Amino acid sequence: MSDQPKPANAENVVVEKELSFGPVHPALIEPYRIRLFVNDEIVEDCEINMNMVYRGVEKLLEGLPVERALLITEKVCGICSNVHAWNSVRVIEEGLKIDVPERANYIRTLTHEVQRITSHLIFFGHAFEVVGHETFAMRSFLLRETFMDILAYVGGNRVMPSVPIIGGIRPRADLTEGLKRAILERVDEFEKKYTEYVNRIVADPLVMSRLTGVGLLSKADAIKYHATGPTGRASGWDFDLRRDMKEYKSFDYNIIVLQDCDNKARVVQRALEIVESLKIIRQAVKNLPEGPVVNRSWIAGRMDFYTALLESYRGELMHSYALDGQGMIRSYKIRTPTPANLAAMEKACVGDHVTDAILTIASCDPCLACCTRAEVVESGRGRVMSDTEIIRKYGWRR
Amino acid sequence: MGVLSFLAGIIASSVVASIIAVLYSLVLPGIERKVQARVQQRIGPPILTPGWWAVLKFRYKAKTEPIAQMPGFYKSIVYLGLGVVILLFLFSTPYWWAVLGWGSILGLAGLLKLEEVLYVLMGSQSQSILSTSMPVPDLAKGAKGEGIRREFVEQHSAERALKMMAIGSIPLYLALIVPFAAAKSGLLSSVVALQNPAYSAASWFSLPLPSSPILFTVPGLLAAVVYFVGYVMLLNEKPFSILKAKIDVIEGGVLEYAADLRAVYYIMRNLLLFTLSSIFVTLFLGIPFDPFMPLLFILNMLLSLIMPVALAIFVAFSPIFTFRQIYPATIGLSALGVLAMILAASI
Amino acid sequence: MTLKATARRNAIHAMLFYSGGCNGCDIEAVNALLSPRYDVEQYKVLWTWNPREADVLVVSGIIAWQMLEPLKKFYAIIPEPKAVVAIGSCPINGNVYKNMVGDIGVNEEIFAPLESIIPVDVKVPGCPPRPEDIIAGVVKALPKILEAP
Amino acid sequence: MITFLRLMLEGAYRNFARIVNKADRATSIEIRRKVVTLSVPPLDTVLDETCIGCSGCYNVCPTKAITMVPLERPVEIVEGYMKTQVPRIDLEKCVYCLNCHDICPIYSVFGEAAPIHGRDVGTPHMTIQEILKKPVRAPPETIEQLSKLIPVESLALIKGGERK
Ligand code: SF4
Ligand code: SF4
Ligand code: SF4
Ligand code: SF4
Ligand code: SF4
Ligand code: SF4
Ligand code: SF4
Ligand code: SF4
Repeated sequence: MSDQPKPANAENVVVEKELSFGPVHPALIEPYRIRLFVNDEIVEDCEINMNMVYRGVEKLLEGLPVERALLITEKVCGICSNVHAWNSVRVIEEGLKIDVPERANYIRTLTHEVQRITSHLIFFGHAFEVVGHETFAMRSFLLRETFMDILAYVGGNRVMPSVPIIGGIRPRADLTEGLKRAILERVDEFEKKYTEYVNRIVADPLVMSRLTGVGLLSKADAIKYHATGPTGRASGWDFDLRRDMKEYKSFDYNIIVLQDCDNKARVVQRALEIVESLKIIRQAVKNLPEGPVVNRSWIAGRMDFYTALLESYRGELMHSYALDGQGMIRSYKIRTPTPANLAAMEKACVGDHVTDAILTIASCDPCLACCTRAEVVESGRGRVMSDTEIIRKYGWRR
Repeated sequence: MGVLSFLAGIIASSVVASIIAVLYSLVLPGIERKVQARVQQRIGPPILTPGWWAVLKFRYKAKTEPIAQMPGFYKSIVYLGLGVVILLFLFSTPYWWAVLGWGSILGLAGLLKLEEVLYVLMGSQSQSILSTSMPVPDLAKGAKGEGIRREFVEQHSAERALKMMAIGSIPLYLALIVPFAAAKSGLLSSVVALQNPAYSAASWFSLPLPSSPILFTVPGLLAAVVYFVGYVMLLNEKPFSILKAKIDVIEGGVLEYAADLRAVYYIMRNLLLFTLSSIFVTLFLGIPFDPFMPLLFILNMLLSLIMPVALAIFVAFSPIFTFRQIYPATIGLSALGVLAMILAASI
Repeated sequence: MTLKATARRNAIHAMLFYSGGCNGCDIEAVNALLSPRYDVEQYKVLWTWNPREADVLVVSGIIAWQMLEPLKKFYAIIPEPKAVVAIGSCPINGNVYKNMVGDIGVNEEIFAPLESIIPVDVKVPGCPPRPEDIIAGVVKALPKILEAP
Repeated sequence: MITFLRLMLEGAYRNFARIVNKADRATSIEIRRKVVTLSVPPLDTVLDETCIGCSGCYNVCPTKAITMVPLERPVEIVEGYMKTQVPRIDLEKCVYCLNCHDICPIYSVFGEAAPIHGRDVGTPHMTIQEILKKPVRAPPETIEQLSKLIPVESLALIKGGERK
């Protein structure tokens, strides 16, 4: 059945009934709604409704002094907090050509990779919860504690380390010698346990029978639906923004691309990416250049729209804004990876059992805290309004 | 006189046996959880918490009306379920062996089947807030799937229960047949007599030990394995927990039971956990739960721990199977069961 | 101590309701539940996803408008006695999303604080609170449940 | 298959040890002790040692979560400057916007680790006397901006005028 997924919109598809889950449901670790259109147990079509956590972050950011923006962008999401904070400062840094000391770049990259590992381990936890394997989920959360500790040492908080600021990093996040040693030690210790953990998973026939050959997302589909990040790479689409980021130029690592296209590939993809992240962390700590960590000689002035792209844990993240003469933000735009993956998820779960479909959705690592968008299709003129436009036109209330 | 004393005996034994069994069975989920917790490298709850205290606590919660198609019927199902499990348990105790021939494979199998049917009924009744009736605008303009029948997750779970009924319990029945086949009789009494000849003549304080347990023969061992997996299936535990999988249908039909109804459900489930392993000890080791032989029933209870503990370990290491895996697994197991049966018949 | 109170103290079923925060609190709560390092179960707190079973409703997030109705419904169907624990500064005061730093007025898209919707018994401040804070918060909600008739 | 069997056997041994002997248990006993005694300490939000009592954070907090409490015994940090008060944060009002963290001079002006932060800051590795001996790096505009927010007597310190 899973070998030949039926096309989602084909005429001959029989849909017997609809099953809907969420927004409060154990399979979804955050609010969104899945509607599965099933025939017996087989999913024929799927709709994911992500519009559950509208907070209006983009609007809130408008008119703020740019250095304050950071504090809100970081709270876009508690999994990717560092990514948002970093990318929002990258916009002005690249737009106004502010120099960032090399040491700061290293520490930013380090935090980024540390958080990538925590994020991927959440993924493992979530995926194995959905597979029903509580023990593996617990093991992965236990492994994750190592890196939560590192984040807390570096940034002062387990979830929101608030490391980057415009021109560098917050000085309290500077690495001391003791901290460097501690990180290296913990990374070594982690790697040992982690290898064991992954080997155990891959050798487990019960778990593997759930993962293999389910949730196929072909390369063509991945490209067609703009799957990004690990979801796309596990389908053989070799695309990683870290290649183009100048912050990553001085590191030596591999970009993992797998060709299997199924749930197993997406799990293994992330397992291998963690290993690469460990390499980067080691290099960042060992080769950390001396020097200042923040450049404060910048003045926020007029800036045209500038867009910064960053490879976050789930794919491409875009932040974009303009500044007026006083350095106040105009029209902030965030485009996060999960909405881009959403269509791919909807596609990938077609043709599988209901339980497998939920696993497939989980295996794309959905997390929608950041991605609620409001869109109104003005039927008269047949065009889609962005949320900024909607708010301008209709005000805050719906 | 004979009838009267028999009646008095059966009533007394039933009361004593069910009370002991219920009290004891409520310790099992705690042990189960504790074992899992240890495997997962944590401390885990105190042993009495998930069973004993939870049930007591639910008794003290305010009664609420379940959201169901027919709330009255829905409520009565769980009591019915409890009744069925208690009967099942009593049928495996010696005093009932003689009553109407129910202490036989037919009685056991019939009640087990009834128990499974109840899950289907529960599922089709319950209509919790967790799925279709969640107050979110699903059918907004432009949404997919307009006009399609919208189903509650519990109803989906009922459909799954139906499928599990058809295939899932076959291994357990096959395994059940093995000891009867070995004894060449359909009655529990002869199965026990075959293994434990000392039992029928023993006095109340003695401990008649089985001389030739079926478990230690080749077909017995095979059947025990099959029985164990069937046990997991019948209890809807991982990996066969598809009809109450937390990840999609949450708890299936029992979702809406609250307060005292939930307490009854907990008792029912835990008693089933105990009953099935007690039956295993009776059938495969020849140690029945005789309420008037303290040493014997304590031994039975202790040996009955093996199954739940094995179950806990098994559950800790297995994912949930979908029907894609369940069908082949059941077919394989059934084959094993049939093999055991053939071997047993040829002993 | 009565049997009733003992039973209630020895088995607490807690349920997490995420109403639209940033995930930070949800993940920390899940951490408290799933990470062996914290392990809520040792404190006799059993995590559940079924409102019918719950005693303590743990709410995180700012209560976005889509989550408002579900939240009220869930609260309503939890059988008495029940307690509510608000975790994170989101349900306590709306966090930065309530918009106290900008100049566009108060954000009306969110319904924080939680107190304005359902009664709150314990507040666990933090952004996000650490898992041990969350666990301690759930345990602190106990007296209310114990004293209920 | 062979690897799986090997893993099974190894796993059986290790998990047996776990079940029977509580081997490699990962639960933190420290945290357990704190939770059962209901004494989980709140995060250290203000480091009284290093704070210079300037009220910068008090003035900048958007939710008025900070109050300045007078010290029982004022401390003379450098000659001519007394620390008379330290801030206290009401965590239920705080929104963790970090404005206070960023305005705190020990951080914003001198660019060193900050003693106050809506969250934990780790360990600042300096004393206030050392900090004040360093040359001031704030540009005049910053001082101008800050002067709108902070009491006058502290401003003198930033400008570095009166310092010996
Ligand atoms: S799209 Fe998301 S991040 Fe942007 S304003 Fe809306 S809710 Fe906020
Ligand atoms: S919401 Fe925007 S960014 Fe996201 S998929 Fe649609 S068009 Fe692309
Ligand atoms: S993609 Fe997921 S993890 Fe990243 S910011 Fe969005 S919600 Fe957070
Ligand atoms: S309190 Fe902070 S961490 Fe928690 S949900 Fe709100 S913003 Fe996220
Ligand atoms: S200038 Fe003085 S008063 Fe102002 S923040 Fe700095 S130290 Fe505090
Ligand atoms: S972090 Fe809290 S105390 Fe500090 S300024 Fe913000 S609201 Fe005030
Ligand atoms: S210069 Fe002013 S606005 Fe900028 S960080 Fe320092 S105190 Fe804050
Ligand atoms: S801004 Fe810093 S130094 Fe000034 S009172 Fe606050 S904590 Fe103390």
